[in-house]
Amino acid sequence: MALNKRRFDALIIGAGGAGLNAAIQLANTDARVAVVSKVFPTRSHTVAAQGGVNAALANVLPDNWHWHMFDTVKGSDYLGDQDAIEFMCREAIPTVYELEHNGVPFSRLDDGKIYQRAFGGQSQDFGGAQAARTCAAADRTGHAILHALYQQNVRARTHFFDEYFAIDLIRDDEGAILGALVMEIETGEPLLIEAKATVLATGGCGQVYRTTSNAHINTGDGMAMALRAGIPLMDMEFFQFHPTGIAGRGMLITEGVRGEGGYLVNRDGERFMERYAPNAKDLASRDVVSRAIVTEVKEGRGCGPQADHVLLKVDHLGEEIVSKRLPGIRESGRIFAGVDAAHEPLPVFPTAHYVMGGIPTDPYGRVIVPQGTGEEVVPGLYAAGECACVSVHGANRLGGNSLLDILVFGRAAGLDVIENLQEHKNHRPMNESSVEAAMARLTRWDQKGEGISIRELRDEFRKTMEDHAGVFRTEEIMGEGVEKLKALRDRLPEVRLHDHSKVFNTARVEALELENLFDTGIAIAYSALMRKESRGAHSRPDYPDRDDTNWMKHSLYFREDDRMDYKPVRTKPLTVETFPPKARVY
Amino acid sequence: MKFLVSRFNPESDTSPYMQEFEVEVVRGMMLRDALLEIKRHDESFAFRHSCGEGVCGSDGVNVNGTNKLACITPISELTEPVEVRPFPGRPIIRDLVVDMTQFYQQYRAVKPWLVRDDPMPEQEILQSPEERDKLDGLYECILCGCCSTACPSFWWNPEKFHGPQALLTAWRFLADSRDQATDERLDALEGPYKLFRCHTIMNCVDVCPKGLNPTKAIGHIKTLMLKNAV
Amino acid sequence: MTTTTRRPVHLNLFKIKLPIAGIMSIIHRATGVFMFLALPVLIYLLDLSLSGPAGYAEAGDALHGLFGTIFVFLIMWSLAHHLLAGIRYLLIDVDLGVEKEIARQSALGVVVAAPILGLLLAGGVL
Amino acid sequence: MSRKASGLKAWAIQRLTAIYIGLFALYLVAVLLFAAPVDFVAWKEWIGGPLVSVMLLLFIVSVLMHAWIGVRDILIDYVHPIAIRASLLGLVAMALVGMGLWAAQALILVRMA
Repeated sequence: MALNKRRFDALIIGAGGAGLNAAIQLANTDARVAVVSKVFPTRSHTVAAQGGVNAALANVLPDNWHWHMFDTVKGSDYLGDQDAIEFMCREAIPTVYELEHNGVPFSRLDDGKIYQRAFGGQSQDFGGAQAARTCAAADRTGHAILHALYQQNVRARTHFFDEYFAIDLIRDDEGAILGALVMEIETGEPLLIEAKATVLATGGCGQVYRTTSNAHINTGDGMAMALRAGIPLMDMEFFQFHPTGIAGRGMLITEGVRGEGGYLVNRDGERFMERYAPNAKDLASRDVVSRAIVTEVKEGRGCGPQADHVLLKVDHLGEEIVSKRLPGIRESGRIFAGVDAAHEPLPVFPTAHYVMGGIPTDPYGRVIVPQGTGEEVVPGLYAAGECACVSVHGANRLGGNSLLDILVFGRAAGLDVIENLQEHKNHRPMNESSVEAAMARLTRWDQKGEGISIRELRDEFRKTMEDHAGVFRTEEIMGEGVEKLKALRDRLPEVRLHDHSKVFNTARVEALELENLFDTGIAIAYSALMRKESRGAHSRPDYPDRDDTNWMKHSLYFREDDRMDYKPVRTKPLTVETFPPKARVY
Repeated sequence: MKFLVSRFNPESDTSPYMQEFEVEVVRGMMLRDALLEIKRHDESFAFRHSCGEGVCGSDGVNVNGTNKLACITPISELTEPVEVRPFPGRPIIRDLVVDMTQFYQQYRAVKPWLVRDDPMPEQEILQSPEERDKLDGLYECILCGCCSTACPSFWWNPEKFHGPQALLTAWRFLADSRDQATDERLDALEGPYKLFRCHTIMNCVDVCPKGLNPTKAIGHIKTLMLKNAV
Repeated sequence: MTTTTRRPVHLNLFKIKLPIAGIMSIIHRATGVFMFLALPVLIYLLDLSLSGPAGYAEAGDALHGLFGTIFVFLIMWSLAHHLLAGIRYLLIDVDLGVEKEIARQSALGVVVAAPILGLLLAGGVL
Repeated sequence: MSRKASGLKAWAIQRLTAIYIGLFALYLVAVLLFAAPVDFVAWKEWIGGPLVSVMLLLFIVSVLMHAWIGVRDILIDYVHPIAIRASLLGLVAMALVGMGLWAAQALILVRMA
């Protein structure tokens, strides 16, 4: 049977904030743009972002983008690229205004301006008093933004391929990306989408861990596709564990809760963050708070019958503030913890949340790979959002900077694609051998016979990741982990689908996702084992200090032979002075 | 605990049937967890789900006769045997997965985006907290479809009646102080079908997992229309 | 999707639980239809009763017979339900009682009160 | 009724007629309960009274309009083949007009008698 083909100017894979903000730029021109998403766009995980998006609007307190930049560089533990960070913090301001113009229902201040709340790691005047920089739509900011972006794309008539799963990128012998092979989930039929430019915006890979705030769909599809196309993943060892997931379940309780005045207590009722971060206390950056919670529990000061969590107190704020500013949290607490946050504290524990690393790009969203002593752009390929690594988050992301990242760089990628299309009027010739390779990845699951089930390997893999690549990492724990993961990876060819039906076969989708989980998970574990220092979210008791002499560099993991490479951090901003590395205290 | 789930695979079945599963229930278990347990036993079982916390709106199903989001429905609140069926009135693609095309078409039909004729200011369009409060109870919709697929009027006329979801969205923009397309929006809703198939049955309000009230929104649209007409 | 596959639809009304407001609503519709169908009978009775003393007596007798009594009760119940539900709808139109809990209670109130009121009215009229 | 006007107008008429029908029904029931005409003459006189006749005629018109909108709604909801629906609507319209004339005739005759 002949393979169905479609041609577009641009192909965007993923319909979260990054993908949709790239798509809207393109759709507003006369470019033909296709958005492929394995779920209906408003189901993308951007919808779950709660707290808000950072921009130095100075609506509540004095602010400017340079302070925001300082906080982001410091928050990144000096691993973030300062040119990209400057770009993002400057762009933040027009980006938020554009969102507002696109209809996002931001909460408001009495003077009619956008409401901004306090968030962790945000300061005035380069490390001074707490800033109010995080623009919020109650505690449903991601939902409000995602829906508005989808709506704008509907207006602009973007072509959506809803519930299509991207199998692999297609590339020619020079490494240029020609589009992607996708599968219509409803029919199980493959479809080849040719495009002059392809944007990966597939989000994170939080499903590599067992306890996670991430949705079922966050399986690192784009990152794994990049890996299989020979592109390395950058800084994958930096995985953020959000301090406040609902204990035992992982659902997120936004940092906005602490921004509004909530705080953490241990079994003795002590506000323990005062010991770990005397100034910022509960609003210290996320890695600091997560480690503090884990330490409290490890040292026997946890709450509950198993002493396995701490408590987040909100009830002192009063019912009115809680229901006005944090309605979603109150609802989640009630449903998943059986607790009314307006009257009782919430049981919380760190949960796998966000991968700082990803596909290496420049600030225009172009994917870049090492070439000789320098770097070069992969023709026709872009990445934006959590799947990309620009890098603005370095070793640790600040709350409110992820929505910002997806929006700023999604937009930048879209705009650069428009320019790129001016220069490249024609599609490059198709490369049949690459299509065949992608098809093989799909047809591999038609193999019949007995074998390991997807579930079995998936469960074992996620548990191994949790046990061996979690919050605290030693050589021994991680070394064992990498061996275990490799052994599990060797069993992948033995996995069999028992259900070979075509129509909406979710098992087939999960099989394809399983391979992506393995590729991204092993990238995390391997990069982590190699980095012998503690920096940001990567915390090693055996190397407790940050080592700027040897390790102020980005890691690059290649799938082929699990090879590692490194490249320097870009410390020179675009227009301002460099922020030199300093001890990171809050 | 005994579960009866609706199964249908178009490649092998002629019509849907109920299949029984026994699921071991643990404390705090949600319906989605039970469905995942069933999938663990039988990978051919298909249903949509994603975020697991009631914000993505993927996993709406009909449980013991009522539309619910599986991920925020505690098993402890359900009576045994738990009967799980796909959304009423939607064509079944497979098992619990239904074709929501018409639902999305109705959503898109109300022009669900902010329309602004004035030139955009350099900064935000100002909006007072009171004006913003009018959007509460409207913008939180997650497009899960529980309401529209519980609505008899939508069962009978899904291609012409907007349904509670789309009408809630229509009011979300009519109620937004920043929107400048009130007349066009109201005109577009005239006629016997799009808006006026709503007979205030209120099944939508009963099932909305986010506690929203489409009937109230529809009432506001009718009132505004009436005001503009006289 | 371009291929035409058979797609069943779940619309087994015995397996879909209608909330109380929905039950009230369908009764509203049913009573409306019943009264519409009863219109010719009512007009016939009116015409008969106005045709002269004999017709008047005949109409009165008809209403007091077994079928007449049942008919009067059904009409009065229908009227009561349609009227009460109608008042509830009018209030909801002006944004009164549109909240979920109140709407449930008022629907239950209508469903319970209508037959009682119907019985009382039928008794009073006959 | 034009297509364009058949949404809001129908909805508004349904409500207006409902209010009148409701009020008049209450009045009617009250009369029947507390001041029921004792014999044919009383009945005829009551019903033939100028105010009652006008109210009653208005009531009949309201009921017919209300019924028309209600039945039309039901047919739009449940009957989709356009030919069948149009025929049924036609039948209902004729029936309603017929019943209206019949009722009016009864009332007018009694006033002339």
